[in-house]
Amino acid sequence: MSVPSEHLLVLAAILFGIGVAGFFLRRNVIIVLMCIELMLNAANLSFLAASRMHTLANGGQPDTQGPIFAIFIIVVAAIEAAVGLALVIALYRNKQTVSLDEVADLKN
Amino acid sequence: MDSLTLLVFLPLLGALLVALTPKSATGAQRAITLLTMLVTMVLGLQVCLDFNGASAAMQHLVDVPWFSLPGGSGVDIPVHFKLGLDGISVLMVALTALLGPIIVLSTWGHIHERVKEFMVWLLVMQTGMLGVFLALDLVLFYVFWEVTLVPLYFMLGIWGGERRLYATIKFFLYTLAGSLVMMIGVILLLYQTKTADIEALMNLAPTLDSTRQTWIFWSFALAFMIKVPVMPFHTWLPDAHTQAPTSGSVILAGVLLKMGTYGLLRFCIGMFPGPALDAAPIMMVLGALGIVYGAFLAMAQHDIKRLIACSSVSHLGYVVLGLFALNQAGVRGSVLQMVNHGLSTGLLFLLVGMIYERRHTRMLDQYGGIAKVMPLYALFFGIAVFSSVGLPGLNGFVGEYMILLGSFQASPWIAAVSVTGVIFGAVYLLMATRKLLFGPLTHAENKGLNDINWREAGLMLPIVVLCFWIGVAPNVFLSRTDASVDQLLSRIDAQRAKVALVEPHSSVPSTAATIRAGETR
Amino acid sequence: MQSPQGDYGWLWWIPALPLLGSAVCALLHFLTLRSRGVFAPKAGGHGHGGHGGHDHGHGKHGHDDHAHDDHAHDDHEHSVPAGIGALAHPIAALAMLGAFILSILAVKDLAAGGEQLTSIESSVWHWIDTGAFNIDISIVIDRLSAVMVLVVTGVGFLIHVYAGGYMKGDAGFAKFFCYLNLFVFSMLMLILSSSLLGLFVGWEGVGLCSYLLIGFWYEKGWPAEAGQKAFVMNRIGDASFLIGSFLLVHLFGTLDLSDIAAAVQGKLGEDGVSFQLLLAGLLLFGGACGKSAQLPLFTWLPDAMAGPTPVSALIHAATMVTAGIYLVVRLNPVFAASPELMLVIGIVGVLTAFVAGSTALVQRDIKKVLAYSTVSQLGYMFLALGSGAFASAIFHLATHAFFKALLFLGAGSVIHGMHHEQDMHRMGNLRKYMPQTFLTFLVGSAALSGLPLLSGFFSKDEILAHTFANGGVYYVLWGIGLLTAMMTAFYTWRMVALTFFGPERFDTKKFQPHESPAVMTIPLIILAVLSVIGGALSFPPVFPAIFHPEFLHHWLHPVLQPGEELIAARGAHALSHTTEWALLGLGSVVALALAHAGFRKHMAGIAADEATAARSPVRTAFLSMAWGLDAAYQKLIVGPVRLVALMISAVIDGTFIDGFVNGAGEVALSFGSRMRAMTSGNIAAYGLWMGAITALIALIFVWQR
Amino acid sequence: MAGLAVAAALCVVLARNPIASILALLASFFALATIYLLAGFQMLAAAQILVYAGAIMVLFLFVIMLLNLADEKPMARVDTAMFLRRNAVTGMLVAGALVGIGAFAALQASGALPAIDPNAKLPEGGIDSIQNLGEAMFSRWLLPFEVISVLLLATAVAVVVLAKRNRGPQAGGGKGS
Amino acid sequence: MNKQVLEQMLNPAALAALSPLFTLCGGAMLLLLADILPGLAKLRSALFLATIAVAGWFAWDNLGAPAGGHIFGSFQHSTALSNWTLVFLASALIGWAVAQCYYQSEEANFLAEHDVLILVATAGMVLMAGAGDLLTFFVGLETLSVPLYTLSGFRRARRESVEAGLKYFVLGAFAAGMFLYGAALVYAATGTITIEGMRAAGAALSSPLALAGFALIAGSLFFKISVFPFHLWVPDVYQGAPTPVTAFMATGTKAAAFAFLLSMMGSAGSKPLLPESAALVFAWIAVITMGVGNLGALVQSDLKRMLAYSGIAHAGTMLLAIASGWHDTQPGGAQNAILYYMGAYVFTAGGAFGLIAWLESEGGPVTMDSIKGLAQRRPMIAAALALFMLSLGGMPPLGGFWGKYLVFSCAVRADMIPLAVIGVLMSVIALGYYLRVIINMYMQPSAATSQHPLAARKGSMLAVGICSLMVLVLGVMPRWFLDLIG
Repeated sequence: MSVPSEHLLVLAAILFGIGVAGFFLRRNVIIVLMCIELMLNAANLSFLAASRMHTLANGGQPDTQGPIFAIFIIVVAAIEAAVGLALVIALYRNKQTVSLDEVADLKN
Repeated sequence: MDSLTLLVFLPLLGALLVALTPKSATGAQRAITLLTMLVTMVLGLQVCLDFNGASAAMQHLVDVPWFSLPGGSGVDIPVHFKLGLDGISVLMVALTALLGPIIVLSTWGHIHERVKEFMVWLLVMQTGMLGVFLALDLVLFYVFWEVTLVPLYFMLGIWGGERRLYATIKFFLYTLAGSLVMMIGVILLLYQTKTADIEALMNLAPTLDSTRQTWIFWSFALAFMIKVPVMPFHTWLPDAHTQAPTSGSVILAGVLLKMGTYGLLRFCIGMFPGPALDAAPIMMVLGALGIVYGAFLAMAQHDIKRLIACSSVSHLGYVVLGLFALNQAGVRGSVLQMVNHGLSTGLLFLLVGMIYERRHTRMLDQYGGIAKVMPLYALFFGIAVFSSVGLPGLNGFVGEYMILLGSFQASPWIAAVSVTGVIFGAVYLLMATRKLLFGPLTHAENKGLNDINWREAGLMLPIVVLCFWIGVAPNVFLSRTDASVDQLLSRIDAQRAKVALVEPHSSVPSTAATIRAGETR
Repeated sequence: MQSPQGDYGWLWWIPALPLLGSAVCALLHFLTLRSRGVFAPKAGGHGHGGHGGHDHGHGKHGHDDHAHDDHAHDDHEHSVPAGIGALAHPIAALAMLGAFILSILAVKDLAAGGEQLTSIESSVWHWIDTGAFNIDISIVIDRLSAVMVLVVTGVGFLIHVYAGGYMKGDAGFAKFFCYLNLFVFSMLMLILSSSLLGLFVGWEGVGLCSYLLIGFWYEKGWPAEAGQKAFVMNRIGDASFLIGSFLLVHLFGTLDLSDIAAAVQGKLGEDGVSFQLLLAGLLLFGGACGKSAQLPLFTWLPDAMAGPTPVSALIHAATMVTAGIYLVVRLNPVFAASPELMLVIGIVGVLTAFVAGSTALVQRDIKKVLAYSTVSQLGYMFLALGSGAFASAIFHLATHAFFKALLFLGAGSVIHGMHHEQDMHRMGNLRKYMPQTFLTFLVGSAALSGLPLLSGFFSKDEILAHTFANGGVYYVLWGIGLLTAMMTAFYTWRMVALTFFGPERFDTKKFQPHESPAVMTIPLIILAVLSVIGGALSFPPVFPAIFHPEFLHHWLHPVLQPGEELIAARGAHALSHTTEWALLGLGSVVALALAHAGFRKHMAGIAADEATAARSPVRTAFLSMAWGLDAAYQKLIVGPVRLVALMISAVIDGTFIDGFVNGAGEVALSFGSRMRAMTSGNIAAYGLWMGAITALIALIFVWQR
Repeated sequence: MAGLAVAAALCVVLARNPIASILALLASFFALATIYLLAGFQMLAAAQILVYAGAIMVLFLFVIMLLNLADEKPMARVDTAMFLRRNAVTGMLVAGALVGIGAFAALQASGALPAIDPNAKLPEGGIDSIQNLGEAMFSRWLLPFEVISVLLLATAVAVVVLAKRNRGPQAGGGKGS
Repeated sequence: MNKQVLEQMLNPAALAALSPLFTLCGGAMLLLLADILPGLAKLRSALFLATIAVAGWFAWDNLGAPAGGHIFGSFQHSTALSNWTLVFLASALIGWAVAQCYYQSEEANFLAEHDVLILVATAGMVLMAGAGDLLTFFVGLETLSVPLYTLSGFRRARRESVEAGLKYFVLGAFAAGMFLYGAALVYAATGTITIEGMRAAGAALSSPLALAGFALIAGSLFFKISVFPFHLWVPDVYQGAPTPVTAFMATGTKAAAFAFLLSMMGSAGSKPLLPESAALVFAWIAVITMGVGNLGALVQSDLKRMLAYSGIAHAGTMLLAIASGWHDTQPGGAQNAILYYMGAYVFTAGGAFGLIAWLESEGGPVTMDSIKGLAQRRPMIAAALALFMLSLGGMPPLGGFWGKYLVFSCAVRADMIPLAVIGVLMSVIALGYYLRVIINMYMQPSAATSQHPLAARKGSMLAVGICSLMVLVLGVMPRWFLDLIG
């Protein structure tokens, strides 16, 4: 099929933007984490798109760097989710909140 | 171990010893410090006596490779631990070595708590100052230069007067700002010439592209001008002096400020004859300005210590003036005047300290008629005052006369302005003397004052002797500096000649020319 | 010029002796203080270690706050046993005697040498090596310094002797002689040094001693201020002296006086030199004005009377104040080179003479009268210099030294006898109480007022004659000079009348004035003799040769030659004998007439003064405060300087420069606290910053490629 | 598919109820997985489904339930409050800027590369055939692989440290303890 | 495992290069094991120290070994690697030592985990420093970050600790996202993720795709080295995190990030990957950072927070060296300068934080007020702290000075003199607050606010001792260290 890889990159850019926007806008830690996952996915997508692009560029010789990186990203995403949620739990234990607005005791 | 290395690090050794003593053993601490200082003094004076004034070469050389810095394009700049003595530093070293024990003795009067720390800092200071004057490697020099900041910072801050914190921060940051700008200059110079050896730089620096030279010159000059301090950069000095403990003031006036003038001579003039020539008029004007300005400042003071501090600004104006007259009389006079100022102002601060220890006030209106109860004190004070007023027969006059003579040859009009300093100097110093020593004994507290004791008299005696000695036989001292100074000036003259060659119209500004110019005006 | 014969190394002893003397006296002083227990540790607070004399208070004079009498409480305060310090007097006097004898020997040698032997010179002291040239100092006695050295050591010796009596019982007895000897040393350096800078050493040295001696009774405060004033005003002169010396260095490349004097003639050809010489001369003359109390710098001298009377006699009449004249004569070619300069000197001189003389007319304080008269006489000397009569200046200098010293010492004796009363309105009829003082004083007055055949008469008339001879503008100067001569005669005899004649204007029950001891009167007598015969130094040319007319002039000829040649080159002018006689006659008539007038007028007592004061209070006030110069200086110079100083330290330094420095720090702090807002603690905000700047960087990268 | 992915992503951001966000995220993951598949990455598509949808999302859901944050906010409702906050606009702008740069750059991308010959075909079995990936993973990318295993271990430790209920009596202020 | 892999794995150079890394990982696992197995818990410290020692020995052994040994280029043995490794190990050691008997109550039960995490993080640093491609670097980054997130939140009973952890995590994850997206773009543009590959890519490097990618990568690195405006988290996290962790984080993380930034710049001559225009951008960021850091620190009263700001300022200073990398005439000049600067900074800041950790046992945070008159109470501690302050301020003859000197000489060589001047003037401000610490310790009357007497802390004492010694040695004998890195 002939969806030009550039379009996939653009799509990735848009997803990344949404993720970033969400990161800026939302206050719920958990949702912020999700937004980060979204960003990671955007990265994933662009890796794959790029890999596809390069594969096509050098005549079907598969370029595995992209997929490999993508896999690693997925793993790391899992790791971060785990740690992040653990922190969220710790936070909730302390302050009974998951709103970032209230995580601002340390400032100035 | 060679003499200079020993000379520099002996005080540090003493400092370590003192640091090892228990806090309460103040007697031991004082003893060790005094002993160290005495040995250092003997060593230092010995070295200076061995010094052969006839040759301009560096003497007692010590040269040990230290490490090397990246100098760009893969070249390494070797940095050496290199010490040496020449005519420009010899008097300074002697002065520093001599003042050491005197300062220690003076502290017995006013340093009563935290003696240990003070003694340590005193000794570290000594190492730093000697290092500055002896260093023959630019990087080494810079290290010593900044090392001297810290001890004084502590002395001011811990043992100082009521506004000591403000004073000490101001002193530290102000001078540091200058020396950091100098650091950039040092880096640039090293990078351009690929060497840190001062002797080598003396020959290499003038070969640099002239605008570069000018920049480096000013970066150095700024640091030194702040240290001296030259007129617009002087405001840290009165505060520091007023707040510092006596011994701090003595160090400051006696040696530390000389580091600035020494730097101006050794680096700004010695390494950059071209820019020095261009800058000479500005610097001379600043010097003259400083003379008059400082005098006026002093006139307005009611705090005797502050008054003397302001007088330092005025007196060091002379030194700068003479240095940048860039002729024999001027420069020689300045070199001598550095010592003179160290002696007479140091003496004045010692005396003020002694009266302060008795009365705990620096306000002139609290005194009056002291001469009646403290005749010996009055005698010393009189000598100090008149030596800094520049009375012939005392040290001050010789330096001032040569400086004024030199500056007159360089520029009659600036000299004419500066001469007024002779008048104002008399005005404020005699005013202070009168308010302190003469008049009726109005304040009851003053009637009970004790005259100076043997220790105090003893520690001032050497200074007084030197004041007379320099006043009567200055050549003994000048002769040691002449060769080096002349060598420096020969480089300047060579530069003059070059300039004259480049543009024949702007011929060398000879005195005659300027005077004739004067007529036409 | 090294002397052709024998080494005169011992000449150094002439100044050295007084120096030694002063050192010994200093030692004695501190020993005395020690014996009085001044150094004994005082039990803080109000302990009174030994300086006991201080407290039995201000005696009967406690009440009067008459400013001039302020310094009149001495022996009441200090009547303490001198102890070992008593030795100071003989030692100091002996030192002086030694110096005097040595100088006589030296002068004998010089005289024996005749015309060829211009000077005898001691070994050289290499003082300062300025690189360009060396400043060497040696002791030179040529015919000029011979005269000076004799006057200084001779009169000095007499005054030393006298002082022993006058200062008896003063707490600072030894100190006094220490200073006095130190002064003589400096004075000798001044006149004997071969180099201008050596001269300057003495020049400053005498300034210092004058400062110390004026402020000798510093406890009163006022003398200390007077001393400070004297020193500072001298310093103003010294500053211009220094610049002058630089100019000379620039012109001649040396500071050796004889070399300079010799070189002037040759230099004159070069272009610009004449102007520079004029400048140099003017600047040096400025110095002279300071030292010799000429307009505009003379106001310190009257205040200097705060010092003990012997000091006034020695320093402020006989020796130091004549240093200016000596300087001009010493460098006579430099001054003679430019007629304009000579005229300036003459005008300054005569104006000073006139102003001071007129001021003296109305003074009540006997010492003030003498002080102003001194200023006036110095003016005369400068008039002489200005009209090219260098010899006459020296002549008047010498005679003036005799009779003014005499008068001061006499006044001192009076004051001593009157228990430190100086106001002539509180005296009268003292001839009854102190005959010797009276007689000697009479002689001195006669000499001062120029009564015929006394020393003053000849010297003054010689000056006037030379002025007259110059013609042109100098006629005016001569006129003023004559006027001043009249005033001199008048106020002198007013003084005599008020002091020694008329009714006693003091309470004879309270105390009887007493004659001073021999130690004081003998010097008076000797000086009286000198003032009578002093004229013999140089009789007018019209006198028969048997009198060696103009002896001094011939004696000084080798020194004055270069200058006089320069003047002669501009056209010589001699006076016909008839004019000489006429002037002499005129002089004597005028002097006699006004002396008589002044005496008659005040015989009766103070009525005349009060009458004058009543008739024209303004003028009297104006005159008595010396034409208001002092006040003017206070208002026009001292005040503004103070103001500027305050302004600089408060506004420029405190606010502007330092404000900038501190401002830097404050700015940094305020920025810092602003920065706090940025770290709001809010994660999203942090992320926003990160994202934004990253985007910006990306934009820049893409843009810049 | 792309549209779906984007729409879902937007829902993640906009939804008021966390549960809703999770579901939306899930949706967009599925959409992406499909895109991977179509683009010729079977293996990755699978991983996407398994790890993300399977593991991570469940984890999120679990936590939300645990902390019972899923209070009765209506499921389908846009959270408008966030647009009223400070920084909201700047946030949008910045995000937009990033998107813009990314997109602009992307569209320029092919310019930098050798032209794609039209008849080039994607390899059979996808670019990321297990074969290829396996080889790469265990040779060229061995080191990161090893290290990430260590990292996984560390993560386990970390989570224990952070989330484990406090032992011991003097437990500092945790609600759960 | 095919043949190629084996020879890659077993070639001695590669083994040598990897040995420190493997030692750390291995050590971590052993430690974990020992914690689980009964009775071996006592071995904790021994094991940790042994691991550090062995790793250190390997690194020392590699010193000066020629660049070369690598695994498929994903892990390079550059000449500087061993130096960096030593720096990381030092920072780990300090952090660990300070941590001993720092934690009370239940936290103390997790000390084994604490140590494991430190080791893993250190391994991550080593990996970052040696990474030859973006993937390996990313893995290293995460291996560093995840333990640090955890450690920051280690005192989970304390709000500020947890908050610190969360903040660090959320922003760190965001930065990671940026990095990944950036990496993807670069990959898309150049078709490779290895650094050599990119160097070879030529024209593709200047395509907008690559440039945007690099910008994102730079951003994420800036987050780790904490320069403006990526520094905002630093004060909060440093203040909130347990002080030992702060000590570790403040020194190690920066070092690792700088190491990779440098290898992206390309050491020894090869031209930097980042575009020319980055030079100026970086330079300005550097200068602004110095300003922000110093001015910010000037108004702080909490010492930890002040040091955090000062750390930002130092990062800015080092970035100046990076920025001069484009025109520096000295090959590897920036590398050396930053290595020296970091070397000095690790010991100075490490020591300072160590002291603060020690002082915290007096109860309550360490503030400008609480240290008043410290010189009277605890002269040695005060002296050490003063030493560190002066070294941070760059006073000779202390380590900090030469770092400053080297960095600014890079700037001068690169003809960025105005920036250099601004820089030095900034460090005048810096001394403003360093001196304030000394003033309060030495020149102010003692404020007896200490609730508890200062506890004896062997760990801190050890750490501080080593640090003071090193600060002095680095200052007086710069040669030793310069030779190591030269």
